[in-house]
This record gives sequence, structure tokens and C-alpha cells, in this order.
Amino acid sequence: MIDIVVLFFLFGLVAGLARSELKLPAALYDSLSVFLLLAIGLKGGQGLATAELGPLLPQLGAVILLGILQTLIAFGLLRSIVKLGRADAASTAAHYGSVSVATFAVGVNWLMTRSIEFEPQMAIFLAVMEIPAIMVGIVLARGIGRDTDWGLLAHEAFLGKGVTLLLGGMIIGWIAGPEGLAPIKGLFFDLFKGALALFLLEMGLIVSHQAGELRKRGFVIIAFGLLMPLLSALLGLACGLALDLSIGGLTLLATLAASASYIAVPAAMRLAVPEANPALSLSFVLGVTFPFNILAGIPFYHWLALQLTGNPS
Amino acid sequence: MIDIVVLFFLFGLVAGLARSELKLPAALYDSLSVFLLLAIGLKGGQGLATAELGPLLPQLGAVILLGILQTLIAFGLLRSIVKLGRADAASTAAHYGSVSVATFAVGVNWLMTRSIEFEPQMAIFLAVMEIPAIMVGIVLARGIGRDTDWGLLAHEAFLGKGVTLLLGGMIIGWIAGPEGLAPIKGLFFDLFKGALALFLLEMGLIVSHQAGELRKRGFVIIAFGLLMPLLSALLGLACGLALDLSIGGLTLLATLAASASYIAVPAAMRLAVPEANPALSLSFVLGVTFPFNILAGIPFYHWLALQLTGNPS
Amino acid sequence: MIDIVVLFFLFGLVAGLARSELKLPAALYDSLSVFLLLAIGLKGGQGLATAELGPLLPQLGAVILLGILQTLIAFGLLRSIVKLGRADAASTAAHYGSVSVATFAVGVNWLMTRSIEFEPQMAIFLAVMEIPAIMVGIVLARGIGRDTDWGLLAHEAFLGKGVTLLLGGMIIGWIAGPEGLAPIKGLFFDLFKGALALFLLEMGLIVSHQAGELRKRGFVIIAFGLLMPLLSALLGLACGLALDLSIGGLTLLATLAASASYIAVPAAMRLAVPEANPALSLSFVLGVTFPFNILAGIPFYHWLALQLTGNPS
Amino acid sequence: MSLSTEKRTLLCVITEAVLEQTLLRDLDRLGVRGYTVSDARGRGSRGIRDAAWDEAANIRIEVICARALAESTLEHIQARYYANYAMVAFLQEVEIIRPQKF
Amino acid sequence: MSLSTEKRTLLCVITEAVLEQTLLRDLDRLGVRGYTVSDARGRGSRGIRDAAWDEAANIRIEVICARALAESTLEHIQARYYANYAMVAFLQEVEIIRPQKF
Amino acid sequence: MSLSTEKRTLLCVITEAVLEQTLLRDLDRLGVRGYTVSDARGRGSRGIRDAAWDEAANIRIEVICARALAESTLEHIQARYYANYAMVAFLQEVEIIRPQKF
Ligand SMILES: Nc1ncnc2c1ncn2[C@@H]1O[C@H](COP(=O)(O)O)[C@@H](O)[C@H]1O
Ligand SMILES: Nc1ncnc2c1ncn2[C@@H]1O[C@H](COP(=O)(O)O)[C@@H](O)[C@H]1O
Ligand SMILES: Nc1ncnc2c1ncn2[C@@H]1O[C@H](COP(=O)(O)O)[C@@H](O)[C@H]1O
Ligand code: NA
Ligand code: NA
Ligand code: NA
Repeated sequence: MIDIVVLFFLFGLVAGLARSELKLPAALYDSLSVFLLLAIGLKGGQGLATAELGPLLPQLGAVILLGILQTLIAFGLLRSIVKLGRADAASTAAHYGSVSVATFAVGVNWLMTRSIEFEPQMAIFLAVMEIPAIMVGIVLARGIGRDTDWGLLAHEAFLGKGVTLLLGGMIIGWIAGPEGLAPIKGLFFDLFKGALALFLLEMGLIVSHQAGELRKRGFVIIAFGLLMPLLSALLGLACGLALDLSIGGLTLLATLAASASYIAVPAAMRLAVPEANPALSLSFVLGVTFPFNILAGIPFYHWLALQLTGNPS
Repeated sequence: MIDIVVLFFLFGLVAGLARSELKLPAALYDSLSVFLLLAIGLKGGQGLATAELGPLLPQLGAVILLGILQTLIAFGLLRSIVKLGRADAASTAAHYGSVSVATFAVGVNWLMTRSIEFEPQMAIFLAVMEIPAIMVGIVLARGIGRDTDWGLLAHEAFLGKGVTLLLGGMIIGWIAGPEGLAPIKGLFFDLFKGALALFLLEMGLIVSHQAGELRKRGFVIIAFGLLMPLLSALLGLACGLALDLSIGGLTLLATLAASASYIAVPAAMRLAVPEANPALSLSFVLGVTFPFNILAGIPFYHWLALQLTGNPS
Repeated sequence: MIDIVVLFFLFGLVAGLARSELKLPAALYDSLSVFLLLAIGLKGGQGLATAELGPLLPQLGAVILLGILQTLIAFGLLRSIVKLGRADAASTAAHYGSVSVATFAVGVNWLMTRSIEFEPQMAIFLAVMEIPAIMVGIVLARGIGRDTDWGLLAHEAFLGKGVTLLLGGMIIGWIAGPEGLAPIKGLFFDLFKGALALFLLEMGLIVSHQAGELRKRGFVIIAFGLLMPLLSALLGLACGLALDLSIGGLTLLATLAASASYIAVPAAMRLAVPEANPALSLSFVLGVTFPFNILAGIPFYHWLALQLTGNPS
Repeated sequence: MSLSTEKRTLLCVITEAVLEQTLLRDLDRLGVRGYTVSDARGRGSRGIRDAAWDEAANIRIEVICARALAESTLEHIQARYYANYAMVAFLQEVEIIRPQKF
Repeated sequence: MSLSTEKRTLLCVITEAVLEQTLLRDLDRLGVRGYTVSDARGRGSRGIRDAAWDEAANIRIEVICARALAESTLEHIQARYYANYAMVAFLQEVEIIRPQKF
Repeated sequence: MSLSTEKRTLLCVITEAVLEQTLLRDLDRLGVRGYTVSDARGRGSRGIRDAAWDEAANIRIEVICARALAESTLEHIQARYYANYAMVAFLQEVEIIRPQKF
């Protein structure tokens, strides 16, 4: 059956398309995103407290390469087949090379609901994969060294809200461990799914606003928005197999790869590649890829992971 | 003993009357109302998942008629006895023909605290009864067909925030059923009473601002504000008996009937009957009827329900 | 080990000093402070429901004197040794004579985590100690009777947001008792520590903004900001011994005494002693005393309480 | 050497938040090409509106356009809303540098 | 044919949020019949005020009234608050169409 | 007897919230001594910006300064941002009473 949090997304989507007056306070949406980022970080850090950290460094190198590779492929396809201009192609590619926290959270929820384990370092992968695609996207748009303020960008990237909360949460979780986190479990773990449901309700409303843009450009957006995550998921699975991840880990890495950023990257690209049209990138990411991933992608990536590991359940 | 959530209402009321600087952030109040509407909808929908839906349609017809009848009676009384002008009488009558979600939530809480069961469709009644009174009120103010933008109004009515959240929650709860809702129970069900308490705290503050208006017009407002809900409760009980509801259902339908809207209807009337004075209607509804219902009305309607069914406990 | 909620404070502090873009919505911070004040009040009131109220009145007299004494001492030190002007010394002294709800909450959390009992009236002490220092500070700045609007100030003091919520919560908790509060326990008690963690995250960010001011005046601020709470804690312990408090109560009264206000007092002083520089007072209170108390002070005061009662565990 | 600017009119309307959608639809219909909205509270002849809840919240709508359009928009608003809503409106001269935009 | 408007003065005060109630009481006492308040943040000679918490928040108060009242109000504010509070105030000409209202 | 005021220019920029930090840094560099920022939403040639989430939110920046600085700042903004960002800017005359401050 369809997960409850996804029902909330569909509800928001339908309400938005029907032009309902439903609106969540902006402060609630903001608060929920702070909450989700912290909770994901805490959960990951708590896991790390008991995990071996030896293999972590090469793994991080691998997922960074994965993100860069996705960005380059997306850029190639967007230039050659979708025929976007350089700036738009570079900006949109950066969205796809990066990751979406909401998609990741739905993936985590999907696995938890089915009691499928996954590696605690997935949360670090999430934090680490957010950034490199931004750098690559800027280089693709501008070439190296031309009037980009890299200092500023590095600041944006490493000290942006999302990465700060993920890393901060992870470090706290890692220091405190399961026992230390117990007193705040009631808030950060027990309410995680409810908060995710509310967050996805607003996401549905936001996605519904993409309908106009979608209708304008139609087919090509839908085609790329569906194929790119599938391609990325395969790359993610390949990378995950090389890293010897569990089924849950494979599913989540495929999900991460398939996901496209709609918070950190749009903000960074808006400043670094202003001539790119943000509405265009978001119509790919929010109009097609995000709904596809949470509605159909995640179960499919799990199924693929089972096939690839010879575990067809 | 007085319910804990009602104590929060009294606290807000006293703090407001004492001119305390207490103020809740507007975004918190908004978020709480989203939460309560969703939670009520989910709970209702979950119940429907296991209920027979056969008798639902005639029941909906009955409660719609109930709302219309209340509106007409209120209009008659306000014109003839209270001597309000046509616009003010029509607008105020629409408030009384419609329903109050907060009052309903206090009623639900009252029953739950005492482990009294009620029919799951009460949440649908709540959603359905919000709207007809608005239409009737407009016709009473204007006659039919004169420059009212009915399309716009239908949109307001059916796609307003309250109805959207109630219906959306109900559909999600109905699809997911108790099992599907389990993961978000921690947020939407376990925190319901706490959230209602906070919400009523702000309601107390809002009600305290009605004191000025009340003092100005005094007696007639208090009289109508007390008698109308009693009359409506009797109509609600009669309707509930005809529909063969349980004691809990009777109590809640009486509560719904007795309750008067202070969110959806004022907003709709402000646009559709602008010459009506919104402060006047709210002084009836918030200054008298709302506090009366949650402080004394609900237990009294329950007692009446017991008498009428020959179950004097 | 360091408490989890304190880790959140440190996280906010580091993120702020690193100039991260992390920011919590202002409405979330506001909502959390409403929540914490109510929760503390409810918990205290619930305790009072089963406690003897006989000795309460003299105790209140004692803690009021304690607050006044602290204010006078702080004023003397700030004038004679720190060499502040009259207005700045009076205003800063009022901060130290009053109390900090966040520090108190961390102290409560510290004791709860270690299952150390304390007297329920501590919450009343908190409410009562907020105010007298404000009055004394104004008199110190102005002398008596010169153009201060005392009526207005009394209003500010007794009907300010903090005192209203604390007292309101306490009265509700006292009326309802443990049983009556059970339905809202899920929100107000089970989520207390998580909410405190989030609140302290924002406090860390706010404290990090004090760095500039600190660097400017440096040593003298740090010295007074460390010594004053130690001195106050000793006075608090002496007072607590006289009142025959338990170890937990002693620790909390020392914490209360050592804590300095950064919400109620700055707002009151801004209006009543406008020529005092608010950035200066806050650099003492937020830049030094608050972090010191929650990082090192509370455990130290507990250790002192053990020594003084001959209970060195 | 000074910047070459052109004059336009800024119409500012302060009114009840409940009117937001209705007024913005009106602006559309009257040919306005852009507007800015922000939240506000206040006091006037219809009492205190402290934004404690939606019913009591105000908004502030600003429109920059040609004088004629500003006047006709204001006239429309006056005719339609002044009698029944908490509302204040005023005009101001402003200087802009992309005349084709307004 | 152009709309017949009258001139009034708009007094705008940007200051610390903590002053809100005090200033509004002053306005009342000085005879002002209406005002509009909105939330703001900013920077000035008293440093950055980023509205991260109440202490560091600004408000923006607008009053439309006759020139004389605007001036006397501004003088009062200057005398009473300029020395000790983060505050900026300015006057502007505006055109309104219901002269009896302001 | 009327208050003695001096004229300054108010530059108001309405643009995408994502630009806030960048623009404020620019203002600093251009020599502006103070500014006020508030949140807004709106519609213009780049579509509806309803502030439902950060991407779609606007801000409103006000700077009071000497005419020359206002013009050079506006020119800088025009050159650097007009082409690629949702943005509107305008100038107004205002009267202030502490000339040394602006
Ligand atoms: N003289 C004024 N100056 C500035 N704003 C005003 C003035 N009068 C009214 N307002 C604003 O306009 C709203 C409606 O005004 P009114 O219709 O007079 O109640 C008020 O809530 C204030 O926000
Ligand atoms: N030149 C200016 N232009 C616009 N707003 C200003 C200016 N100077 C100060 N402000 C605003 O007024 C507040 C108080 O200014 P100040 O008293 O200079 O610190 C600041 O926080 C800003 O919001
Ligand atoms: N004519 C106008 N009057 C007032 N505000 C405008 C106008 N045009 C645009 N705006 C505001 O400026 C923002 C950017 O405009 P634009 O670049 O035209 O999309 C919009 O989102 C509005 O908030
Ligand atoms: Na990706
Ligand atoms: Na009713
Ligand atoms: Na103290």
C-alpha cells in the first residue's frame, strides 16, 4: 500500500491543483525543514557512534564522484538532446547532481516502515552529496576562474542551513550516542513521520504550482525528469555495490542519486549563475522528478537492489 | 471537574481581560488550527474505514437541512426581536447556522476524556455543515441572483482552508485505516489534546477582545448568544434522534448545531455581505456563544441526550 | 557526560561563530519560549497540588530579598570596580538580580536527567524573582519618584509574557493536579527536553552574536560575568539552607540566583532606563554568564550543595 | 551628471487581509502589471486591527504605474470598498528608470 | 479629467520593536487618528538589528495626517527618543481623497 | 513656525529574498550607512512570487541617503541585477531632521 506520508503529498498536490485556499504558514514549513534535517542528522550520528569509521573516507570519495558524474551526464543530455542554453543546462544539471533531503526522508521512512536496515553513514552521504554538484555546475556555466566568488560559494555550500543542520545533528548524535539521545527521542524520533507528512503536504502544494510551467514545455521536461533519475539510480546502485552496501543502503544510495535538489542548489545557482531561469530547473525537479521518486521511484530502486544482489524476495 | 483544555481557555480569557502582554505568534495559532483540522479529519476518516457508508447520504441531507433551518430561525429572531438590520441579521444568522471547529474539538475531547463513543461520520457532518449556512445567509441578505459571484463563493466554501483540511484528512484516514495511520499517530493523535489546549489559550485571548463590544450592546447580545445555541442544540438532538445516533453522537450533533462559526463564515460574509458589521457578529459568537458552549453547553447537551434516550445515568 | 540539550547550545554557538547561514524562524523561537514557560509552570503547579503551602509565603519573602540583595551588590561592584556609569550599572545589575528561564530549564533538565528531586515551588520562585530586581534597578538609575511611570512598569512586570505564562501554567497545574494534566502530558512533559534542545540551539546562535561586543571590552566583562554568578550562587545556597531546601532545591535556587535575565529585564530597562546601553548588559549576560551557568555552573552549584549539606556523594 | 529617471505614481492601499485575493483580481482586471504586498497591523476609524488572527490582520499593497492608471484604480477602489472596509489609500510620486516596465 | 486629491503628510518612523506600545500610546495622546505598523529589520548607527529575537527586531510605523500634526509628532519623537533609541524618521508628501479622514 | 527639515532621497528596492545578503554587502561597499528590510510578496514580469517558500519570497529594502549616493547605488543595482532578477526599484524625496545622519 501507498505510504501515509505520500498520501499527504498527494493531498497537497490535489488541493493545489484544485486551487484550494489551503496554505501552511511559512514559519511552519521552515520549522519542519529544520526539524527533519536535525532528526536525520541525529539518527545518522547515533548510528555512527557504534559503527566502524575506517571505510568511511573512501566511501565519501566515491559518492562525491557519483555526484560529479551525474552532473556531467545531466549537462551533456540537457545540452545535446533537450537543447538548453549553457547556463540553464549547467544550472539544471547541478540540481540533478545534488540531492533532495525530502526525497531522502521519504526513502528512510519507506525502509523504516518495512523494517529494512541501512547504514548510518547514509546521512553523511546526504550532506556530502549536496555540495560538489554546485561547484561543477558553476564551472560548467562559466569556465574556471571567471568572476565567480569561490570563497563566498564555499561559504554558502559548507555553511548553508541544510549542511549545517545535518552535520551538527550528526556530530551531536555521534557524541551523545543512543543513550544520550534518549531524552529527546520523544521529539526528534517519535514525531519524525508525522512531521514528514506535514512537510510533504506543503511540498504537494508547492509542486502543484509547477503545473503552469510544465504545461508550457511539456514533453521534453517530463521525459528528462523521468529518465534522469532512473539513470542516476543505476549509477547509484553501481556505486553502492562497489561499496558493498546492504539492501537498504543500496536503495537509499539509489534514491539519493536519483533525487534532485530543490532547496540548496536553486539558492546557490540563483546567485552564481543568475542568467539561468530558476523556474525552468524547478519544473524539471519539482514538476516531475520529485513526485516520480516518492511515488514510484523508491519502491522500484528497492526492487532493483534486490535483483542486483540476487535477493528477489 | 472542568476539563484541562477549558482551563487553558479561561487562562487566556483572564490574561486578556487583565491586559497581560501575553501573545502567541500568529504562525503558531495558524499551525495549530491546521493541525486540529487535519487530526479531526484523520480520526473521522479512520473510523469510516470500518463503518457502513450506506446510511451516510441521507444523514448528510439531514444535517444540511438542520443548518439551513437554524440559519432561518436565527435570521427571524435577529430581525424581529433583536431588531438588527437585514445585512447584520443575515450575516449573524449564517454564523449560527454554520459550525465551529474549536467547539467541536472541545466536544470530542470531552467525550474522549469520558470514554464515550461517537460515530466517525461526525467529522463529515462538521465539514458539511460549514457551508450551507453561508449560502442561505447571502440569499437572506441580497435575494437570489443579485450581483453575488456564486462561482467565487462556491470556491470559497468548498475549497476554503477548513473544508479542504477536514476532507483531505478524512480521505487520507479512510484510505490508510488505523494501521496506515499508526506511524503518524504520535503526532496527530497523542498530541491532540495538548495542541487543543494551546489553541484554546489563544481563543481565550481573542474572546477577551470582545469585551468592549459586549459592554456597548450588552443585554441583547448576551440573551441571543445564550438562547440561540440552546434552541439549536434541541434541534440538533431532534435530528440526531431521527438519525438514531448514539449518546456520544447526539451530544456532538447538539454541540455542532449549538456552535457558531468564527472563522469560515466571517471571512465569507466579509466578502459577500460587506455592509454587515463583522464586529457585531463576532461579539455574539465569540463573546457569548463560544464560551458558553465550551464551559457549560457541552455537558448540558450530554445530559439532555441522556434524558431524551431514557438513559439518565 | 555533557547533557544533550547543552550540546545543542554548543552547536548553535559554533555555527554562529563560523557564520553559518543557520537561522530558526522567529515564530519557532517564540513558540518554544511560550511552550517552555507553560511547561515549567504546569509542572510546578502540579507539584504544589500535593504540597503544603504553609511555608510558602515566608519563602517568597526570602527569595525576593535575595534578588534585591544581588541587584544591590552587582550595582556596587559595577560602579566601583567595573567603573560603569550610573545607568549602565543599574541596568546591568537588574539583569543579575533577576533570573533566566532558559538557565532554570537547563537546571531542571540536569536534575531530572539524574533523578534528583526538587521542591515544586521552585517555579514560583522563578516567577517571583523576575520582578523585584527591575524595580530596584530603576530606583538605582533614577532615584525614587522622578518621572518613572510606575503603574506602567508594574503592568509590564506582573503582566509581562513570562510571568503570565508561568503563573497561568502554575494555576492550571495546581487546579488540575497530576490526573487532570494527564491528557496533555504527551505535549508538555514528554516533549520538554526536545523543545529545550531546539530552544538552546537558537540561544547558541544569539550568544554567538555577542562575540563582537565581548572582543571590544574583553577582560572586565568576562571577569564580572564569571564572578557575579558565583557570588550569587553562594547567596542562593545560603538562602536555600535557611529555607531548608533539598539538595535539588538548593541546586536550583543557586542556579536561579546565579542566572541573569536576558528577556524580561532588557525589555523593561529599555523603556525605563533608555540611556543604558542594552548591548553592554547583554554582553555580560549572554556573552559570559549564560554559557558559564549552563556549561559549568549548574554541576558546580550541585557539588557545592552537596558539600554544604555534608552529603559529598 | 545625474541619472535619467521618469516619474510614475505609487498607489498604496492599506486594508483588511481578507480582501487580498479580491483586490489583486481587481488590479489584474484594471490592467495593473505588477504589485507588492506586505503584512501590517494598525488602527483607524474601524478600530484596532492587531493581526492577532486573520480576521484582524491588515495588508499593504503597493502599485507603481502611470498616473492615470493609479487614479482610475484608486477611483475603482473608492467606489467599491471605501464604504464597507477598513481601508486607507494614498498616492505618491516616485522616480523609476525603466519606464517601459510600468 | 484628473482625480481631485488633497495633500497630506506621511510620517514614517523606523525603530526598535520594544518601543511599539509606548510609541502608539504617544501617538494617541498627540491626536493621531490612525497608524499602520509593520515588522522590519535593518542596520544603522546602532548596529545590525536582524530580528532574530525580540530584542533585535525593528518596526516601521506610518502615520498619515496634516503637515502640522506630522511635524509636531516628529518633534515630540525627536525630543523624547532620538538620543537613546535606534530610530530613523522621515516625512513625505502624499495625496489622499478623503480629506476629512486624516 | 514649521520644523526645519532637509531633503534626502529614499531608494526602495523590491526583489528576490535570495539576494538579501548579496545586496546588503553591496550597499555596505557602496558607502550606504543604514538600511531597512522587510518581507514582501508580489507579482511582476517574472510572475507571481507568493512567499510560500524561500524561493518565492520577496524583500523590500529601503535606503535613505543623499541623492548622489542613491543614484549611484541604483545605477550599480541596475547594471548588476536588473537583467537576471525579479526586481523593481524607485526613488522618492523624503524630509529628515538629522542631516548628519544620512
Ligand atoms: N491616518 C492613518 N495613517 C496611517 N495608516 C492608517 C491611518 N488610518 C488608518 N490607517 C490604516 O488603515 C487601516 C484601516 O483604516 P480605517 O478604515 O480608518 O479603520 C487601519 O487598520 C490602519 O492600518
Ligand atoms: N539610512 C537609512 N536608511 C534606511 N533605514 C535606516 C537608515 N539608517 C537606519 N535605518 C533603520 O533605522 C534603524 C535604526 O537606525 P539607527 O538608529 O541608525 O541604528 C536601523 O536598524 C534601520 O532599520
Ligand atoms: N508595478 C509594480 N508595482 C509594485 N511592485 C511591483 C511592480 N512590478 C513588480 N513589482 C514587485 O517587484 C517584484 C519583481 O518584479 P518583476 O521583476 O517585474 O517580476 C514583484 O514580485 C513585485 O513584488
Ligand atoms: Na542526484
Ligand atoms: Na450552528
Ligand atoms: Na540572578
